[in-house]
Amino acid sequence: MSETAAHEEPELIQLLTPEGELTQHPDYPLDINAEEIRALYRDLVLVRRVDSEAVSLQRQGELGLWASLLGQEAAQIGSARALREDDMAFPSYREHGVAWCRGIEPKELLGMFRGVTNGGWDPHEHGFHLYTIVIGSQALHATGYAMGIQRDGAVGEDGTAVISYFGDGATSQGDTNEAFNFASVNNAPVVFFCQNNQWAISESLDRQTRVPIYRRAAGFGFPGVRVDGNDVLACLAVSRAALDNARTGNGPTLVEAFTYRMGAHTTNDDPTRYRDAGELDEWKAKDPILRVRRYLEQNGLADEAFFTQIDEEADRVGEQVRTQCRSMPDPEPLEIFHEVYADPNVHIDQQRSEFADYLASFESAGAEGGR
Amino acid sequence: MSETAAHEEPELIQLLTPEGELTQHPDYPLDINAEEIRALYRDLVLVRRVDSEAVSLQRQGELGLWASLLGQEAAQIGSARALREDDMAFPSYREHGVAWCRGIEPKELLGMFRGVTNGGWDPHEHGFHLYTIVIGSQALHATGYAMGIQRDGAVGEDGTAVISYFGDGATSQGDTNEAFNFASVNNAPVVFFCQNNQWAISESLDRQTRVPIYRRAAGFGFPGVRVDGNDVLACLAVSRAALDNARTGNGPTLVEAFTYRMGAHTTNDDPTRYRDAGELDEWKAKDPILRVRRYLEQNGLADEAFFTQIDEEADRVGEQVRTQCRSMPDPEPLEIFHEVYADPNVHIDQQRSEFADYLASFESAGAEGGR
Amino acid sequence: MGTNLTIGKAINAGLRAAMEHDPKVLMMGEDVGKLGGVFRVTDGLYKDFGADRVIDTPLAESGIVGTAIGMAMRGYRPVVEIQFDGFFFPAANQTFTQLAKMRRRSAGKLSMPVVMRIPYGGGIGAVEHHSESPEAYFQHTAGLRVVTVANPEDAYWMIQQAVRSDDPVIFLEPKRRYYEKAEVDTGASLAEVTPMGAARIARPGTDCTLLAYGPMIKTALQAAEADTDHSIEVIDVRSLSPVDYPTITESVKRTGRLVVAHEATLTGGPGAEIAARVTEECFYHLESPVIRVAAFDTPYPQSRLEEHYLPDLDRVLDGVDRAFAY
Amino acid sequence: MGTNLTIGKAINAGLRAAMEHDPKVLMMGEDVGKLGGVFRVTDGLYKDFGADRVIDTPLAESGIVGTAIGMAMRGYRPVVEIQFDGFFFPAANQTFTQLAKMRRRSAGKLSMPVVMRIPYGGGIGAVEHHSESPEAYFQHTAGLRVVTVANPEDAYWMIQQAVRSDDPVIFLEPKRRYYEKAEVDTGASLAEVTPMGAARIARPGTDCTLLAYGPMIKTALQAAEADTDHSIEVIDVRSLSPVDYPTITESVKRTGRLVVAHEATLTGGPGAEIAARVTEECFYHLESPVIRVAAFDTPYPQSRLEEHYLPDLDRVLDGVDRAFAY
Ligand SMILES: Cc1ncc(C[n+]2csc(CCOP(=O)(O)OP(=O)(O)O)c2C)c(N)n1
Ligand SMILES: Cc1ncc(C[n+]2csc(CCOP(=O)(O)OP(=O)(O)O)c2C)c(N)n1
Ligand SMILES: [Mg+2]
Ligand SMILES: [Mg+2]
Repeated sequence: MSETAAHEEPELIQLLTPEGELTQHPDYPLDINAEEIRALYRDLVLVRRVDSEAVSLQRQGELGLWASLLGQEAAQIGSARALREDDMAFPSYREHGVAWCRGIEPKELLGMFRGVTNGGWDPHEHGFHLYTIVIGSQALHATGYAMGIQRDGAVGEDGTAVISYFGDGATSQGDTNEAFNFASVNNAPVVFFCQNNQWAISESLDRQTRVPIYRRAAGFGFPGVRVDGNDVLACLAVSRAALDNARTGNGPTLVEAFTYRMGAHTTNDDPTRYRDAGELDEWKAKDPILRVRRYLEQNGLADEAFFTQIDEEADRVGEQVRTQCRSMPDPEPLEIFHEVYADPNVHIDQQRSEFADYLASFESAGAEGGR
Repeated sequence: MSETAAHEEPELIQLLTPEGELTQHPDYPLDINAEEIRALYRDLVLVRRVDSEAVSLQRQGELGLWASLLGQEAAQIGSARALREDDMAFPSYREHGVAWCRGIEPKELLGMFRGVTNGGWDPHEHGFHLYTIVIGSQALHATGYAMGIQRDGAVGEDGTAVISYFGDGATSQGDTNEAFNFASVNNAPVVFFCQNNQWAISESLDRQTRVPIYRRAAGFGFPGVRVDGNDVLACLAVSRAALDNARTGNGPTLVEAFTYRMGAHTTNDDPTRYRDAGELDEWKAKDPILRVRRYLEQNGLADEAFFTQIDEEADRVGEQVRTQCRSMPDPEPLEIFHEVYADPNVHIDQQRSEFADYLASFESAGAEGGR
Repeated sequence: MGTNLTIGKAINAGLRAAMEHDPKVLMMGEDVGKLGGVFRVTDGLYKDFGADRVIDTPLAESGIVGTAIGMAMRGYRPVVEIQFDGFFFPAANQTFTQLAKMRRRSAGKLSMPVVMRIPYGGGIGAVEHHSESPEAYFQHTAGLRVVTVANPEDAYWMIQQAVRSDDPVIFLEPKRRYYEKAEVDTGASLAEVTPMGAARIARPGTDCTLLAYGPMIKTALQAAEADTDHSIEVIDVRSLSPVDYPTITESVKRTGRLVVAHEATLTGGPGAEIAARVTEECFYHLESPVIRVAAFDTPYPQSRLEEHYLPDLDRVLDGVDRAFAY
Repeated sequence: MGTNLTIGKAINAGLRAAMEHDPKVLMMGEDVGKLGGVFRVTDGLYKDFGADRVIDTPLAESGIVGTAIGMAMRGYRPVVEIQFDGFFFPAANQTFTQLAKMRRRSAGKLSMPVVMRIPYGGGIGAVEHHSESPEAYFQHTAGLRVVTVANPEDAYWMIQQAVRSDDPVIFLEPKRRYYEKAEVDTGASLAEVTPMGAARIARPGTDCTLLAYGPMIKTALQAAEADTDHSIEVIDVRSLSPVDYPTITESVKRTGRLVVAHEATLTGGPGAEIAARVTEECFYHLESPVIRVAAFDTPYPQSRLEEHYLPDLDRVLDGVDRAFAY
C-alpha cells in the first residue's frame, strides 16, 4: 500500500537510486566528494552492526529490550550528518544512528535498554537530547528549545537549528501537532524529521493518516517534503536545506523520510502476526547501504580493501559493544534517590537515609545469621 | 490584519453581501424562498435579543458570567438551520444561536451561567450536546459520536451527521487536531465548524496560526472551506453541503466561518485593553442581521409591519428571559451528590447522608437557638 | 465449567463474553486489532468481531478516550486499552474533565459506560514509562470507578462487571502477573459472583491485617506465609473507588493492626487514604498506626533498580514488623 | 519598605522582581501579554519586558508546558501560567512524564527551572472547570515541588523563590483571595525570608492544631477565632511537596489533635497523606484521629451549590468539634 503510494507520488526526493545511480535534484543540489560518501558508508555499516549486536544481546538476556533501526540507517545518518555541532537533536527511542553521529557511545544507548540508566549522556555536551519514549513529547521540547535559540539571537548564517525525530505513528499525537503549530506561529528554527517506516507497532500507515505525512505541514503554514528515507544522500541534502532554512530564520520544515522498519518494532514484537513477508522483500531491494556500496563500486570510488576494512571495523565495534554491555555495572540501590530534585529536599533525604538503614540491617542481619 | 487577509483571499464563500445583494456561488447553489429567509431573519434577531438580555442580566448580578455571541449570529443560525433533526451538534460555550435552533430554551442556557445547572437539557432529545468549556474536548466527542453513526449503519441519503463547533483559538489545541485525524482516518460523518471570530480572549489570530484556518484540513486529508461567517445564507449553504457530504459517507469537512466577536470575550473581559475600536467599526459594517434586512427590504420581501412584529416578538422573548432567569430556583444542597455515578455507590451515599445529618443539625440547632 | 487460565487470558475470555453478550461493546486502542494488543489481551477478538468492533486507533490517547466518550453518547460501550500505564497521561484531560464528569454535569442524562483497561505496575524489566502505578490519580478523581484484579477468577468476572457498569471504570491490570494461572469457574453467572466493589479476604488471620491489591497480592500472601510469628490476614481490596471499608474495618477491629502495601509512590498513594480513613473509623482499636509499604517518592527508576524500588517480600515483612513494634 | 498589596499584585511585583533580576526569566501562557492575564497577575510585564519575554502562546496547555521544557533546556527560566486549574489537564503528560522526571532521568544533567502558576480553588461563582483544586495530583508526583500562598507577603517572596529554584515548582494561587490586601515588606532579601518549603504557624494555640493552606487559611483563622472554647493553633503548610513535617508534628505533639482542611476532594486529597504521616509520627500523642474537612467526593458542582460543597467556617468548626468528641 505504501509502496503504491510512493510510486504514485512524484514528490519523493531521491538522489541515489537503489541501483546505485547518482542523480541530481534541482532543489537539492548536493556538493559531496567520494571521501564524504565513503564516510557515510562507514557510518551506515557501523550503526547497522551496533544495532544487530544489540538485538543479539537482547536475545541473550543482556538487554531488557531493543528497538532496532534496521532499514532506517540512511534516514538517520543522512539527517544527522547534516547537523552542525551546535545544533540540537531531539530523538525518539530508535535514533541510534543519530546518536552515533552525535558522538554518543553505543554503550550509553545499551545502558538504557539494559536498565542501568535512563540515558547516561549529557544532552548539552552532544547536542543530543535523551531518548523520549512518550510518543510526541519531544517535538514540543525541540520547539521550545528552538524558541530559546531565537531569544538568544542565535538565528542567522551562523545560527543554530534544532531537529526533532519521530515516527509516522507520532504524527497522530496531539503534542506533535501542537509542536507544528507553536513552531509555525513562532517561526522557530526547528526541523521536524519524521521517519515514516510504514508501521507503528502493528498499525499500518492508513491507521494514522489518509494523506502523505509531509502534507500535514502545509496545513500549519510551513513546507513539507518527502524524501527517500533509504537514500542517505537525499536525506543529507534535504535535511541540510531544511536546517539551513531554520537557522537563517525561515522557520520550520517537516521532512518525511519514506522508509521501512525492516525488523520487529522492538525485540518484544512479532511482526509476522500482522504483516506480509512480501513487503519485506520489496524493501530489501531498496536497502540503504547496498545502494551506496553499488555507487562506490560502480564508480570505482572504493575497492574491496575498503569494504573489508569497514567490515573489520564493524567486527571490532561489535566486539566492543558486547564487552561493554556485559561489563556494565548495575547501579547502587541508593541511586534511586539521586537527582530527583536539584535543591535540597528533606523528604527525599529522609527516605534515602531510612532505606540506607534498612539495607544495612540486612548486612548486619546477614552477619548475625539473618532473619 | 484579519481584514486584509479576508480581502486578499478570494476563497471566502459569500452569498449575501453586506449591502444586501444576493449572489450565486457555483459550488454552493442555494434554493431558498422568501419565507425561509424571513425565518432566518427572525432567528437572528431573536438570538441577538436573548444574548443582549443575558448580558444585562449578568450586569445586574443575575448571572455569574455570559459569553456573548454578538456578531456571530449568522454563523450559528446558518449552520444550525442546516442540521436535520437527527443530526447531533457539539457546541463550545458560545453557541446560543445553535441552541436556539435545536429547541433549547434560553433559560436552560441561563441556568448554566447562573450556576444553577451545568446545562440542564437532554442532549439526546435536542441533538445538542452540553456546552463544553475545556477547549477542544468536544471535537473528539463529536468524532466518536460520528464513528458510532457509522457503526449504526446510519450513513447514506437519510444518514445522520454531526457538527462540532469551536473557535479559532481551539484550533491550536491537541484535541482538536487529534479529532481532525480520527475523523479523517475513519472517514467519519462530522463537520468541524470553526467560528473564527479573530480573537481568543486577548490573543489575535496570528498567535494561533500562520495560515488561514480552513487550510488545516488539507493537511489531514479532507476539505476545508472558508465562508463569510456574517452571511447567514452562505453559512447555511456551505454547512448543508458539508453535512450532506458527511451523511452520505464522504467524510469530514472543516468549515471556517470568518466572523468577528463584537463584544467582550465574556462579561468578565475588557477588550479595550487589547484591541482597537477601529476593528469594531469595520465589522459593524458587515453586520449579519442588517444585510438580511436590507435584502428583504430592497426586494420587497418584507414590509415595516414584519420588522415591527419581529421586534415585538424580541421584546416578548426578552421579557420572558428576564422573568425566567430571576425565578430560577437554586438547587437543593443535596443535589451535590446527584448523578455522580449511575450504579449505586456506597461512598457517595455515605457522604450524602452524613451531610444531610449535618444540615439537619443546623435546623435543630436553629430551633434550639443555635451555636 | 472450570478452565485453567492466566490472568491475561481470563481478561481476554471475559472481554469475549462481554462482546458476545452485547453487540454495543467495542474494543479501542493501539494495536488491539490484528496484533491482539502488546500483551495479547484482545487476542482473537479482531478476527471474530471485525474491525468495526475492534478498532485499531491512531496513536493518540486523548483521541482514544475522547472518541470513546462520543461513542458512549451514541449508545456504545467502548473498552479502551491504554497500552501502558505511562501512556495514560495524554488522556488525562479527557478522563478527568470529561469522562468522569459527564454524568454529573448532564444531571444523569448521559451515561459513560466506558472501561479503560490499563496494564500497570512494574517489575518487568522495562524501559521508562512502562512500569507506573497511577492508581492514586484515578482514586482521587470523583466520578470514576477504579478496580484492579489479582487472580484469573476476578480477571474473568470483573472485566465483565466493568463492561456492564454504566459508569466509567478504570480497570487496572497487573501486568507482571498476566501469566499467573489458576482455575476459573466460567460457569457461574455474573449476577452471582462477588460484586466489583467488594474487598475479599484473601487469607484469614488474627494478628494483623495486610491490605494490598493487584500485583502486590501475591507478595502479600507470600509475606503472610513467611511470617510464622504472626497470623496475618490478607485483604485484596479489589476496588479502589469506592473502597469497601466495612470489610476492612471489620478486619482491623479484630486484628488491631493494618499494613497497606502498594507499588504506587508513598506520598498521596492509595495507602494514605486508606490509612486516614481506617484510623478515623478504628481509632480505639488500632494498636499501631497504619503502616504503609510503598514505592519511594521518586520517579520510577531504571529497571536494574526496580527490585529495590518496589515493595518486595522483605519490605512488606519489614512493614509488618514495624506494626508489631508498637 | 512596606507596601500595601493584594495577593494578586504581590505576585505581580514578585514576578517583576524576578524578571529584573534575571534576564532568562520568561512568562508564557494564554493572555499573559497585552491583557496581563485574566487575573492581571502579569499586568504591565509585557509592556516593560516585551513580547520575547512575555509570550502570548497558542491556546494549548501541553504545548505551553512542552515548549517551556525546551526553553529550560536552552537555559531559560519559564514561568508558565495555566489560566485556570481546570485547564491544567491537557498539560498533564508534559508535566508528569516529562517535566517532573527530566532531572532524574538525565542523572542531573538537565535542570527544569520551570514555574507553573495555577490560580486554583473555588468560591468565585464561576462556571465549570474554573474552581478545581488539583493539588493532590501534583503532590503525588515525584519530582515536582508544590507550594501555595495565603497572604501577600508569601505571595511576593515565594513566587521569587519558586523562580530561583532549579526544580519545577507548581505554584498554586488562591484565586478567590487574589484581592486580599496586606502590608508586604519588600525591603527584605530573598536569602532572609522564610524558605519556600517551610510551614508557618499562622496563629499559636494549645488545644488543637488546624492545618490548612491557600484559600482555606482565612477560613481556618476565622474558625480559630470563632471557637472560644478551645485554643486552636493554625498552621499554614505553604509547601505540599515536600511537607514540613517537623513543624506539624511538633505542634500536634503539643496539642494532641489535628484537623486538616482543604478544598480538594476528600478521597486521596492532601489531607489523607498528612493524616497518615502525622498519625505514624505522633501515634502516642493523638487524642483523636486526624480529622479531615474537605470537599465532597463529587465533581465540583454548579456554583450555586459551592457554598455547601466547599469547607466553610461551619464545616471547619464541625471538624474541630469532631476532634474534641474523642
Ligand atoms: C504516548 C504513547 N503511547 C503509546 C506508546 C507505545 N508505543 C511505543 S512505540 C509505538 C509506535 C510508534 O510508532 P511510530 O511513531 O511510527 O514510531 P516507530 O516505532 O515506527 O519508529 C507505540 C504505540 C508510547 N510510547 N507513547
Ligand atoms: C483547555 C482550556 N484552556 C483555556 C481555557 C480558557 N479559555 C476560555 S475561552 C478561551 C479562548 C477561546 O478562544 P476561541 O477558541 O477562539 O473561542 P472564542 O472564545 O473566541 O469563541 C480561553 C483561553 C479553556 N476554556 N480551556
Ligand atoms: Mg513507524
Ligand atoms: Mg475566537
